[in-house]
Parts: sequence; structure tokens; C-alpha cells
Amino acid sequence: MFNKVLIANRGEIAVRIIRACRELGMETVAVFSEADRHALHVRYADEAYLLGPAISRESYLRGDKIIEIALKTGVGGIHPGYGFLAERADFAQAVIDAGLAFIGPKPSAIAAMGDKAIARMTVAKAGVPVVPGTEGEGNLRDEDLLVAAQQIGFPVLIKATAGGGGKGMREVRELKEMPALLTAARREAEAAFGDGNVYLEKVIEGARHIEVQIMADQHGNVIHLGERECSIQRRHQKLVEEAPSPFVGDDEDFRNTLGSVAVRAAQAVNYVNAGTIEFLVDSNKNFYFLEMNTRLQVEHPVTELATGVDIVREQIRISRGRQMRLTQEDITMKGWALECRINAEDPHHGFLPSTGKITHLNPPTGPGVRVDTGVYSGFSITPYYDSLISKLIVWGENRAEAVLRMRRALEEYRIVGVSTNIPFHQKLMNSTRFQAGQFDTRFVEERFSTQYGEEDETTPELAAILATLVAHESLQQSAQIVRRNERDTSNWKWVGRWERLQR
Amino acid sequence: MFNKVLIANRGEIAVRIIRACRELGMETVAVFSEADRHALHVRYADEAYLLGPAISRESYLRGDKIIEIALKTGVGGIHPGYGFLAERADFAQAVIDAGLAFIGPKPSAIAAMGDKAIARMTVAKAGVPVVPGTEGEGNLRDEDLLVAAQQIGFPVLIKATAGGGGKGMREVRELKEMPALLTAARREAEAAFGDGNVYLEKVIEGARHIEVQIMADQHGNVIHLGERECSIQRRHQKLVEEAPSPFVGDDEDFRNTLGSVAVRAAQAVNYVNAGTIEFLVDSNKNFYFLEMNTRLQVEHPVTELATGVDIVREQIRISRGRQMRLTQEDITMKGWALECRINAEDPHHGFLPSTGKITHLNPPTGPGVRVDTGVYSGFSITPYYDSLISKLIVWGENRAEAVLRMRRALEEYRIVGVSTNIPFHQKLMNSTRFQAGQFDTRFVEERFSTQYGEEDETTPELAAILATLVAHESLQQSAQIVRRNERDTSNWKWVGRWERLQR
Amino acid sequence: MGLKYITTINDREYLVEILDETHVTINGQVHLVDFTTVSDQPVYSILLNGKSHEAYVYAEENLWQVLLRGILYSVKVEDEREKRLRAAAGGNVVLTGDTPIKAPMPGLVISVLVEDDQTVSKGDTMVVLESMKMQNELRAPRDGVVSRLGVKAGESVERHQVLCYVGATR
Amino acid sequence: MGLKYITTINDREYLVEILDETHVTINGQVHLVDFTTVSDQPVYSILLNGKSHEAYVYAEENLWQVLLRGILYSVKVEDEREKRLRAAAGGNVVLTGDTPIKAPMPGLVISVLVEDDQTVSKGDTMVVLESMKMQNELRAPRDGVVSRLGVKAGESVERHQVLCYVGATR
Repeated sequence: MFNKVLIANRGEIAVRIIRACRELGMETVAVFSEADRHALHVRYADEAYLLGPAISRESYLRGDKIIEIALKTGVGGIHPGYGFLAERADFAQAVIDAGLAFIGPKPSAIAAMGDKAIARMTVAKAGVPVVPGTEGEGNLRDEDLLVAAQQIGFPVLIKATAGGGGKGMREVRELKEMPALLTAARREAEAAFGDGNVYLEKVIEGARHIEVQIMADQHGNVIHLGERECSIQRRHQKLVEEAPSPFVGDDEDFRNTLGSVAVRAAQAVNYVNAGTIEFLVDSNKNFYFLEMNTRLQVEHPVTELATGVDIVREQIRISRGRQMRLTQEDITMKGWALECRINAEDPHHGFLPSTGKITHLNPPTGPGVRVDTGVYSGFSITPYYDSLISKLIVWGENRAEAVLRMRRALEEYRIVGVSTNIPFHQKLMNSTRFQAGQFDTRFVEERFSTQYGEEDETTPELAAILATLVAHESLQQSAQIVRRNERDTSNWKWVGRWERLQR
Repeated sequence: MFNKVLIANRGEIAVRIIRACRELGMETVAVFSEADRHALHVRYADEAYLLGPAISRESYLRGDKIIEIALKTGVGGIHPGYGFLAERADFAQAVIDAGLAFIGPKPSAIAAMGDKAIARMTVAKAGVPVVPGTEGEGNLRDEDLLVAAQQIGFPVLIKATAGGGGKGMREVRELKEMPALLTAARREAEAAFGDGNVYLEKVIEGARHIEVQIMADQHGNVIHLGERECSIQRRHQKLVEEAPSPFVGDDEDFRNTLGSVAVRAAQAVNYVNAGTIEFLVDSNKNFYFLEMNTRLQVEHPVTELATGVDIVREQIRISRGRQMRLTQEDITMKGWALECRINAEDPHHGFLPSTGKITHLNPPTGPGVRVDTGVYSGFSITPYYDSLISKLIVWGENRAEAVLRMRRALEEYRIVGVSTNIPFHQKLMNSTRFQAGQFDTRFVEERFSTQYGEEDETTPELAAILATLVAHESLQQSAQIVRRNERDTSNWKWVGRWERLQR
Repeated sequence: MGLKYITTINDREYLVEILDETHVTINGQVHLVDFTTVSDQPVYSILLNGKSHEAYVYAEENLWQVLLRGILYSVKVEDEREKRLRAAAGGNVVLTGDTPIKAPMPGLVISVLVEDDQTVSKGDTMVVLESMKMQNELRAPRDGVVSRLGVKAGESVERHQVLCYVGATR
Repeated sequence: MGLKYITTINDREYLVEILDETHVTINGQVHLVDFTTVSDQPVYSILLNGKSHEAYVYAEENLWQVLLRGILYSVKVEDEREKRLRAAAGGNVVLTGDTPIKAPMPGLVISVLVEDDQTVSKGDTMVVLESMKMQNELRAPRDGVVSRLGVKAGESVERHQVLCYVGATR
């Protein structure tokens, strides 16, 4: 059983994993790019080695180098975190071939779930409902798609096979508009990806994104840790997550159904370690398999706070061959956990990325507040990696208390030097629809305005006073500088005169 | 029922209470001294008012001014925190007379427990064991004390009636040395307090300080939240607290005995709100009432983390007249909580206070870590108030995990600009006796060395390299400054020459 | 006598007068103010008639940006004399000449789809930037001709850096 | 050729040579080093042969103080030339003259129990300081006469401020 782990990642998740190892009494090895010498994971690890230049493909994606460092430093396992190499079956295989433990699922499970068509087929075979559509049925012609659309039922979504990021995507509400939309979608997909192939997917109206955390050990035990809701998204990026789901609420039967279906999906690929089954759920509690993330999720802390299970520690135990200490009966959700992803982006300027040096940072602390972060005061945010700089997670006895606690924590959070989306979260926590749990995956984009107009009267007055006081102070200071310069100048003149007198 | 609270305190506890109010959706009013304009409690409260100069008696002890502000701002209750006015029955009475809620016990309970002799008598009458001794029996002559000592049994402690801080204190191990020690103790007490009266107290050998948190509402319900152990002390100052107590351990019977005795003590004075009964416990599990703290304790968070009860929130609910939602059956301790008090004092120079501006601060974060603090990067620590600047509290599934987590959190904690006792805590967490739970109230002073010698060989080498690199860098920089000055000088000369040429 | 400022938020004007260290008036109403900076940062703590508020205030593009409880206000502050001068000069300045295309975010130039002297139509994609795995397409704000193109693919750019200009057809 | 230093901790000497940006030797053994300051603070991160350590390093009373994993090391760093000069000058400096009584902590003077020209015995309490509710009695370090008493009750003092001197009986 190994006692030393290499963390093949950076940022908050690398710090998170280092902490788990340290709390298990295990040694840690960090790897870093040239842009990350000052990163927290380098500072907190027992050992740290340079991988290469800032660009990911020359550093954090260099699986070969990482395995080389792992062998040189004598670690027993590699934790990939999320992103980068986490869902690369070939990397997982290479780690195993090097005689090391890959702290994650088997390469075969990663591969099976990584190919969307195979994933859909596999889980469907295990009796798990999938979103109706033609994905994985090969490249169909327009005629076939028109027939298929009628079978699926409108509205349907046309999606690019090679796609992502909304490119080549069209929503079709009735048959007659479909031919034109197909042409447009294919043209856009061709332009964006050099591949004009498209597939159809049923539009789940008012869909909520609900996912189930599962854990499986090497001894055949598979359990689920309940659900998380992640419907608060912007451009398919999750922004806020919670456990339990306000939509599932007190419906324990539905919770158990989702949970056991998720366990079945995991079992279908002989899954080991932590994983997540994502579902789309419609307003009638019909649910459809979306995908499986064969790794630790960004939002795992909400499940940790709601269930009391330390998922990362469990991951390491499992990969050391231990039997899970927990059975399904031990898992209960208590209270409510919320997570806000704090991104270095400017909510007042189209959520564009923001980089620079953090000149001041004061994180919220106190009861029920957890901050997972990889940054600190004095650290520079570079444009090379993703914009997630911190996760603010709170726990409350119930959802209302969790929301109140999140509000006070957001208010306390001070980050100066880069823009963050904290103002977005503050506004969201104040929204009555969010507070009531009434939202779907389109809520942020369609119903949540980032225009700020509905504030009370006194706030603009206060802003006016503040701006005037700061402007006034700045004027006074520049006046002082001018005065000082005047004196300096006259001094200089005086010296000049004095020098002339000397000659 | 009121919705606005004035917090008559400063520092971490004021921030703690403001947070609780905010999480209940209540408004807060802070008060502050001239030294505290930049304090976190002023920044976090909804309103803040100046009390007066830095010295406590002209600011935080000005009960009259505080009540005046409370009335002016329309608050419904005043929370006194700990220290300052928290245990002043006259202040509590004045608050009530002003028509406001005092968020704490009734003045009569504060008064009863504030007078040690009355407190001992009251609880003894209720069947609670007290430390055998003559306190409260009036000023006895030497002859009477010699008789009493034999009844109590040696060793006994001679203590000054007017005393405190160890002045006029003598330990007597046998009768024959007692007369001389009595004379010495009286002389020292006379010199220190102008009062030569002394009393006797049985020495509890190998005593551990174990206290029980109790909560009582206005409807006659009294419960306890289990025990805390606070045996890690230095000069009667608690430094580390934990819940549960490693000494009580799995002995549920003993836990329940302590708990029900504590409840009885509270009932003896018709106690309402949160309070703590302190016991000395000897190695045979004999326990003796020490005193009751009729207020919130510094170390309340360990009980919060072990029981899941938010004590401050409960305090406010109780003072609003609500019935407690918890019964004794609802209270169970889960896992283990540890607290380290982070003081601005220098463990390498006799634990003397340290003041100054915090130039950099990076608190530990992540799973299972809570920081309660009133300071931040850029804040100045002044000499006017006590040295507690932060409480680092961790939770673990068991004591060993909590200790490991505390170690990693202490390692992460960076405070630059003032000295802190973090190094003391780091050393303590590494001590095998502490890890094994083998300590009593004299452990730190008698058995715990702050001399650092037993480290491995490589650490001094590393220190040597670090110091040399920093010294080298600093030499290089001063050399550069010299070079730059040289150039500046020659520039200046050159300009001079140029000016001459112009003439 | 205090200093008078005309402060504008969303076309609404406030007359703010700074009476002394602890008093200001806004539209004639007097307020008690205790104002200080926090940690030597552009973070300000204000006690306004006892109410405690905190804001991040910084200058950007001739305006003061006030981030207050999650809301960003762009505020123009002018002293009376300035305001009179501006009024005398009359109206807004009409934009003329070439339009600079500025990077809206720091990042890497992924591709440059135009070259100098090329004619573009409003909405044409000119440059693609990437930062933090997010791509951003910069489009022509008007019809015109590209000039002074200063970047190529693979380069890094700062926020607000001018990448090229689009001017009137020559 | 690198720069050589003689570095002393608790009377133990280490010969440290700085070879280049990434290599040092200590007592002849070569180490790979990656050394940097954190947040522009006297906090240093070092990767020594890959092992990551962090320390707070600052100068105090002609020594370098290194706070490393909770342990404080007082370190003397001399370059070879300095060391030779010191050796040539020979031995330690013998303390002569009046002994300054310095405040061991910042705080308020609670009481001053001596006056100028008063004779004190070693161990006599001279001044009582208070800081953070903790009182500290400053005692005479030797027999002698008090001179240049510079504080009175109620005043604030800084750490290391000289409060008075104790000198040979005149």
C-alpha cells in the first residue's frame, strides 16, 4: 500500500488533494508549469517539479513527463484531479503500465464513458433512460433525420457531431422549419469544425441538471452519495451547485430511484472509484442519462458537506485497495450545502476573463463556511488556465439558512486586483426565484438579468457620495504633489542660484 | 420579538455574533473605540458607532454609552460577547431597565455565580461537589487554617483572598512546613493587593480542566451539550480546547454524570441562556466544581463542531423568548473538534505580546477547517486589548484525524508582521504526549519544553541555506543600490557639466 | 466654505458638497460621514450617519467605478468649474477618424482574419482571442478599411491593447 | 567562481557556497535550488532538490532569523572576508559602561518604581509595562545606579525602546 501520491493537476483541486493526502499522513509530489512556480500547490506539497512552459500541452498535459517524475520520486499513485489528463484512458493505462496506481476508474471505464455513443448504448442496455436522439447512430442524411425527428417528437435540437460550445446547434419547434435549419446547422458546423455532420436530440423543456455522486471500491461495492443540482449554468458552465436538489426535495422515492439508476449505470462499466452520473430531469420527474464523468467533480464539496463523507480521502483509500467503510445505509443527507464558483471574470463586461495580480484578498471565514482555493494575496492570475480561482461552499441547517449564510460570505469576500463573478452570485442569492428553487438550466441566460436597475433609491446616492469622496481625496493628493513639486522646483532654482553664486 | 442587535464587544467574538445575526436575517449595530475604526466588526456590521478612546474603560466598558446607542438605534437586544461587560450583573440589569433584552442570563444568576463563595455554596447545596477548601468561610486565622488543612488533607494550596495571577499562592505538602509558608503567602498578598487574607484549597493532583456547555431557555428547559477539555493552559490561560475530552473518552456514564451535574448547577441559579460549568477532574474521575462562566466562552466552537449546534444562534433565539428546538436526546457528539487560540505573542521570547501591522495574512482553508477572527491583511494589532487574534478550529472523524488536520492547517497559516504562537501549537501537535491525550493542566508549564533541539539533522542545514540565500540576495541588492547611486552621481555630474557648457 | 461637485450616475445629477472632514451634503441634505481606506487598497469603508458600507472604488476611462454590494456604478465627478467649462464648450464630442479595435480581455491571439488595407463590413470577425480556455471573436464595429494591424497569431495581448484600426474607406 | 559564506547556527558552522542561480553547496555537497520570495513578503519558498519548504526569514540584531516549520533559528551569515577580519580583531567584545533597560514588548508604562541616581540591586523591579492585559515587570539586570530615565507612568513605549540605564555606582 503506497504512502506517496503525485498530483497531476494545479489550482484549487491540486491543493484539495494535497490536503487530503496530508490528513492521511501521506507524502505529496506536485508538478507545475513555468507560470505556476508561485502557485499554492507548489508551496503546500512536500516536493514539486517543473514540467515545462505555461501552455498546458507542454506542461500539465505531458503525461510522459509526469509518469517519469512519479517513478523518479517513488510515488505509489497518481491523482489526476479534474480536467487535463483526468479522463484520458491512455494516460490512465500508461500510469498502470508504469506499475503505479491511477487514483480513478479503470481505463476501460473511462474509455466506455468517454465515447458518448458507447456510453448511451451501455447505460441504455442496463435499463437507464437516455435522452431520445440519434447520437451514436452514425452520420444520417437529412431525409433520415426528418423521419427520426418525428419519432422523437418536437421540439428537437440539431447538434454538431464534432461540436461543442453551441456551434452548429439549432432548436427545431416544428417539422416545416426543419430543412432550412438543418442546412444552416450543417454549414455552421462545417465552418467551425470542418465536419458538417449533425445529430438530433430531444429538447427537454424546463430541464434541470441533477447528478448523482457514486463511489465504488475494488471489491464490488457500489454506493451513491445522493444527488446534486447544478442547473445554474451559463453557456453550459456550472456556476452554482447544491446538495440536495431543491427539485428532488423531500421526495425520497425519487432520490432513491435516481441513486439506484446511477449505481446501475456505474455497474454497467464495472466502475471503480468516484464518479458522477449526470441526468436531465423534466418537470414531470422524467429523467434521462446525459453523461458520466469518470473523475472527481469540481462540485464534490457540496456532497461532502451534506453527507459528511470526505470523497477525496475515500478515493485514495479505494485506490489503495481498501474496502469502503460505508454502506448505502450509512449515507444520509443532513442540512443543505451550496457552492458558488468564483471565477476570474468580469460580470459587468460580458463575463470576459480577467487576469492580473491579486493585491488584496480576504476570504470569508466563520461557522459553516468552506473555501477551496489555489490563490492568495500576491498571486498572479494568468490567462493560461481556466478562470476558476476559488470555490465558496457553505452549509446550513436548511436551504434558507444556507442561502443567508452564502449571502453573508459573499459580502465578506474581498478580492482586489482581478475582477470576479462575486457580484453575479450576490445578485443570484438575492433573486426570489433562486431562493424559491424555481429555475432550470436556462434560468441564468433567459430569465436572470445582469442589468442592475431595481435597487432601492439610496444606493445610487451612496455611490455618488463614495465616488465624490474618492475623487476629492485624489484631487487633494495631486494638489499636494503639485505643491511639493513647486517647492522642489524652487529648491532646485535656489540651488542653481546658489551654485552660480559659488562660481 | 426584536430584529436588531447591538454587539457590545470587539475582535473575533464581535464578528462571530454579527455573522450569527446576519444568518438569522437580523440587523447589527457595532460599537468601537478610537483604536478600532478599521476593525472587522465595524466593517461587517450594518451600523457602527464610536464609543471613545482606546482604553477599555473609556470605550468598551462604558455601559451607559452603549445603552444610549442601543436606544438611539432602536435595537431590541444587546449581546455582550465575553470579557468586558459580559459578566457584570449591573450592566445586565441596566440593559433590562432600558427595556432591552440582555442576550445572556438574568442579572441574579450572573451575581450569584460571580461571587465565588456564594457560587460554591449554591452549587454545593444542589449536591454538586466543590473543590474542598475554606473559600467563602471568611478570613480565618493561622490556627484555624492549620486545623482546616488537616481536615482537607495535604497537599493544599494557600491562595490570596484578594488575589489572582499566582501572587500570594503557596503549595503546602505537609503540616510542618505550613506556618512558614502561611507567613510568606500573607506577606506577598499584602504587598501585591494590600490585603493579607488567604484561604485554603485542596490540590487536585494531575487535574484536568473539563467543562460542560449548558443551554437553558426561558421556559424551564435546561440541556447540556457535552464536555470540552481545556487542560492545555499556560499561566491559567487556555491555549487549546477540544470536544469531546480525551480523558472522558468513551465513558458515556461519566459524560452523562458530568452533564447532569452541570444542569443541576445551572438550575440552582435559575439559569437562562448559554453558560459553562467548569470542573477540575482528578485521575480517578473525581470531579469538583470550579466556577460557572455566565456567558459565551471563547472555546464554544469546538462544541458547535462536535454537536452541530450553533450556540450563538441558539442564544439569540432564547433571548427572543423562543423555546429551544433541541432536547437532551437530540444532542450527540460526532467526531472530534480541536481549537488552537492564535495569540499575538512571541513564543520564542517568553510569549511576550507582539503588536504591529499585519502585512500579509493567508488563513488555512479547505475541508474541516474553521477560522474565527477579527483581523485581516493590513490591520494593525494594538496593545490595548487581549492578544487573541484568531481561533483555528478543525473537525475530524476522530481525534487522530483532527490532530493531523490541525497540523496541516497550522502549517498553511501565514501571518506576517506580528509574532504569533502558531509555532507553539505546531510543536504541541507534534508532541506524542499530546497526541496520546496524556496531559493535565500543568503539562505546558512543567513538561512541555519550548526549547527546540530534538529536530532531525537536515532542518538546521536547510535553515543555514535559507539564511545564506536571503543574506546573499540582500547583499546583491545593496550593491545594486550603490551602483545605481554611483551612476546617479555621475549623471548629476554630467548634467552639471552639460549645464556649464550651456552657459 | 466646502468644495462642490456635480456627480452623475446614469444621467442623474447629484450636487455633492464636502463641508469638512466629517460632513457632506448631497442635494442639500447634510450627512455625517466617517470615511477611510482599508489595507491601503482602493477599498473604502464609510460610516454614513452610522450606517457601515464598504465599496471598491477605482478610476477607469475618466469615470469612477463604484462596486457596492455587487452593483457596479459608473460615476462622473466634476467640480463646478469643470462642469461650467464643459457646458461652455457645448455638447458631446463627435467621434471622428479611425476606430481603434481594442482587446476586451487579456489573452493570446489565436488567429488574425484580416490584413492591413483590407475592406471589412460591420460584424466581420477580425481577430480571435483566447484567455482561460474561452475564445472571443472581435468583430468590425463599422464598415471600413483595416489599418495599423499590430498583432499576429500566437502573441499575447493586454486588456485594452489596440490591435488595429478600422477607418473610412480611402 | 561562486560566493562563499560561513553560516553559523548554535555554534555550528556551515560553509555555504552559491554557485549560480540554481546551485548551492553546503559543506561541499551540491544542491539543486529554486528559491523565490512569496507575495513580496519576507516569506521564502525554496525547492531544494525538489523538496518544497517555506520559511519566514528576517534580520534582527545582526542575525538572520529563520522561522521554519515552527522552529526559530538564529543564524549568523558572514562572507569569508568578513569572517577573517573578525578573527583578526580577536575574541568577543567585552560589555562596558551602562546597561540599557529595553522594553521587551510594546505597551503602556503602568508604573515607574525608580528615579534617576537611585541605587538598585540586581532583581529589583524598575518599571511595570502592560500590553494586551499582560503585565511585565522589568527588573535590574545588575547592581548599580539608574540614569537617563526616559519614561513615566501612562506613556506608551515601543518594543526595544530604551527606558533607562543601570550603570556602575558612582
